[in-house]
Amino acid sequence: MAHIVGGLATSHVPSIGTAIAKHETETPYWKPFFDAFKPVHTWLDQTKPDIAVVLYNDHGLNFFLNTMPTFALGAAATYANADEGWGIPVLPSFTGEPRLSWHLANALVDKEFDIATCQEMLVDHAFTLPMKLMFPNAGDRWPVKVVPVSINSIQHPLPSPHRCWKLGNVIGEAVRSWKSDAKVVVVATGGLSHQLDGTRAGFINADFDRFCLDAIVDHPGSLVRLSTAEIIEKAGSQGVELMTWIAMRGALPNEVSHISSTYHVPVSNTGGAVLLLDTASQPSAAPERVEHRVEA
Amino acid sequence: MAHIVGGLATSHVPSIGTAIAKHETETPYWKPFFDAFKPVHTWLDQTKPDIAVVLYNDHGLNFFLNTMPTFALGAAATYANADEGWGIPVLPSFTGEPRLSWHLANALVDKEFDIATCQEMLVDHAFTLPMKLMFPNAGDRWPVKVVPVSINSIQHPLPSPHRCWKLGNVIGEAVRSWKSDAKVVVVATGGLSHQLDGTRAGFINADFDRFCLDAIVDHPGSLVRLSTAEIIEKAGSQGVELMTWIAMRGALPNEVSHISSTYHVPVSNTGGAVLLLDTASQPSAAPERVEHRVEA
Amino acid sequence: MSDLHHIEGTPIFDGNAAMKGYALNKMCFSFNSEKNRAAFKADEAAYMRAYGLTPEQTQAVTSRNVLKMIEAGGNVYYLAKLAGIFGLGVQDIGAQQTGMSVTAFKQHLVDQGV
Amino acid sequence: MSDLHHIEGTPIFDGNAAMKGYALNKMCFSFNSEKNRAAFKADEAAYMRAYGLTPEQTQAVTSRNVLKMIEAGGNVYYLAKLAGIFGLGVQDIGAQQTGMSVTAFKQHLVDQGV
Ligand SMILES: [Fe+3]
Ligand SMILES: [Fe+3]
Repeated sequence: MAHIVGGLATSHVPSIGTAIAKHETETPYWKPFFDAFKPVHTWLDQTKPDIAVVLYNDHGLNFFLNTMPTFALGAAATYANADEGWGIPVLPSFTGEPRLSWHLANALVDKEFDIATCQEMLVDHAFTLPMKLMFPNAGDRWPVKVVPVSINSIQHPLPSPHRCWKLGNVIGEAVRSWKSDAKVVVVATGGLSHQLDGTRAGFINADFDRFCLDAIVDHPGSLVRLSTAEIIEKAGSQGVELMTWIAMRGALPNEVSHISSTYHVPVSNTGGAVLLLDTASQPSAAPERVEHRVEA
Repeated sequence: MAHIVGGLATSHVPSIGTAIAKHETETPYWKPFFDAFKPVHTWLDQTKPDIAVVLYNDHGLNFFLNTMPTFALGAAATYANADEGWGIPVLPSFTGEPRLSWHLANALVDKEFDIATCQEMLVDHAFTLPMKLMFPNAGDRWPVKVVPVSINSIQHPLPSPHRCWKLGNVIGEAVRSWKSDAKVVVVATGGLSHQLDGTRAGFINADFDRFCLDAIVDHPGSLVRLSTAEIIEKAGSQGVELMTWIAMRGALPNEVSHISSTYHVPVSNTGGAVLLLDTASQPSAAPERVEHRVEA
Repeated sequence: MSDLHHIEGTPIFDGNAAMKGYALNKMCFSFNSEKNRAAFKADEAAYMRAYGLTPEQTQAVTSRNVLKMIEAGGNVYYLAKLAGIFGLGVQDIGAQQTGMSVTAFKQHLVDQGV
Repeated sequence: MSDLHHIEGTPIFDGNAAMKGYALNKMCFSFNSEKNRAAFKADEAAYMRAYGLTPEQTQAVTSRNVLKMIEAGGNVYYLAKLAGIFGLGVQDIGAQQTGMSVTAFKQHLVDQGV
């Protein structure tokens, strides 16, 4: 059976792509965020996952309001990135693992998840930038196959945090029952607190973000119980991207090792956060926790 | 609050469109099927519904495998028909009732249905022909507004009959809680038994179809409990369109009046069936039941 | 309990079929447009190449063999649009798949209405 | 329990907004293509007419007023593509919506990292 080796969660703001393209990753503004991936790189080198199941939210590249699925499950052989309109570089295509996609589709529909299956699907910065952060030297040959899962974060009504948690539960069970010796990493991209629209634009809630970074490890129930309205109140209107973190955590076993976490404010308009969990039952050591704040 | 006045279920094969276009509705082959709508017209004249919520399945006009939702809820101001490739006439557009669509969307997502919302959506023969059968003299001004709901009948895994039943339950509750004095008819289109593909192509199961016509009225549980595989075995691979009937019945109260039903074999490759239920609690009279068989 | 994959003579369009059939089904979906139907009729081979059909799919389409199209991952709802271009309705393709004459196939439909 | 529709300064893109905003959002979605961005830049008014924008939406776009675009049913994810054409990033539109200077807005972001 396939094995989930760990879970990674990260922010995904488009300006990460600009920073990479403009070689600004070592500037004081960006360095702490990119440094957050050093322990991730070490862990990826050690665990060598074969497949990444990526929970993210499309921002209007592949999906428009004409057909807006609540949960969209990629089931394609390849996934291309494309022009999103704001000039960040287009990254190389990804190779899918459609056999796992269909195994997940069967499990999800069996458990009464009304997914949309997507046999052709463009993946946007929320998918591609985390991959680039994980594998900065991949060039055009990504070292993992992928299964993208997009969660509607645009058109209300949005799925509740509890529904996303259960989505993760079923994905986790299904991966673990897949007849394969593949090692799978579950990736969540999005958040933490940010708000782009309205007179509260620019809202960041560092206290809530720190609470999330702790809660997601040991007591995710305190996040799962929140309503969408509560998340928006505490984390801003785009803070709903936290749903992807909740779904990721739902796919992992209860007991995880907390390898590292970084919180860095601001990354663009966002509370920037990176968190790495390993499914090995015994924590190998105290987690590496880093906090950064951009100096004005 | 809005009121569900009744439920109508009918087959929807494309050749109905051809028969109308070629003025063949009075031929021995077609007359019994078109006659099945006489009690429906009488009932529509009496009840005068304002809105039709139509449960159907798209056959590859609006949805392709690139994004195939399990449940697609129309939320558009208008819905156009279009060229489906096999030459049946394109019918006039329909006026939506997006306020009801969004009320349904909110209720469904709240009850953990992971619908796709569709703010632009072409409706195919499975939607348009039943409307034409209900309102043959409508011209280009349909007398009802519409909310289309398409159920995936193409790409396995399909939603189970039980899931479709629960979909209907939530739609029914939501309509009844909608602040409006609108009268709503719930329409199901599809089935009954037929199979277009494979060496069993042409399979029709009249016994099972007759069982469905009875069961859907008084003991829908016996259909709801079937697996998708059991439906395909009994009703053919396209017999899964029975899901739309199950969802329709789920939206009605337990107690209904059975106004009329017709079974007519074959309509093209299909066991042709029309059924009308009224939600008035007391049956007004014994239902009108008609059976026809095309003579060779 | 019926098993979805062992119903006599009944193909199931599941993930395995979908993985094989995407190019063929995508081509068929394009036939919702009259312009595309005309382009296919004008040069079948070029049209199939443009959609990247596999050799097996190309052969099945060229030989008008519906069972082979299904074996190559085609879904009957999309294939029906292709069949329409060839002037074949659902009873023609039913006859072809069952090895009956069209007259016999139609009689078979009628005979089941008992 | 928070109420989705009473969070200070926070628009919710729900069905009501969607019903108002479809034309505007559809236009913005088209800006994933360079060709469409160029066509918009070449003749804004014609481009907006082609997408059937309402007078309120047209006025909001013409005046580059993001809050008015949102009021007219625009969703910020799609509007960001339009803002990009005007050379405005998320911090520029944040500043505009909050009535701050861009410098003050950026400082506000930094100040929250405590
Ligand atoms: Fe985002
Ligand atoms: Fe059908």
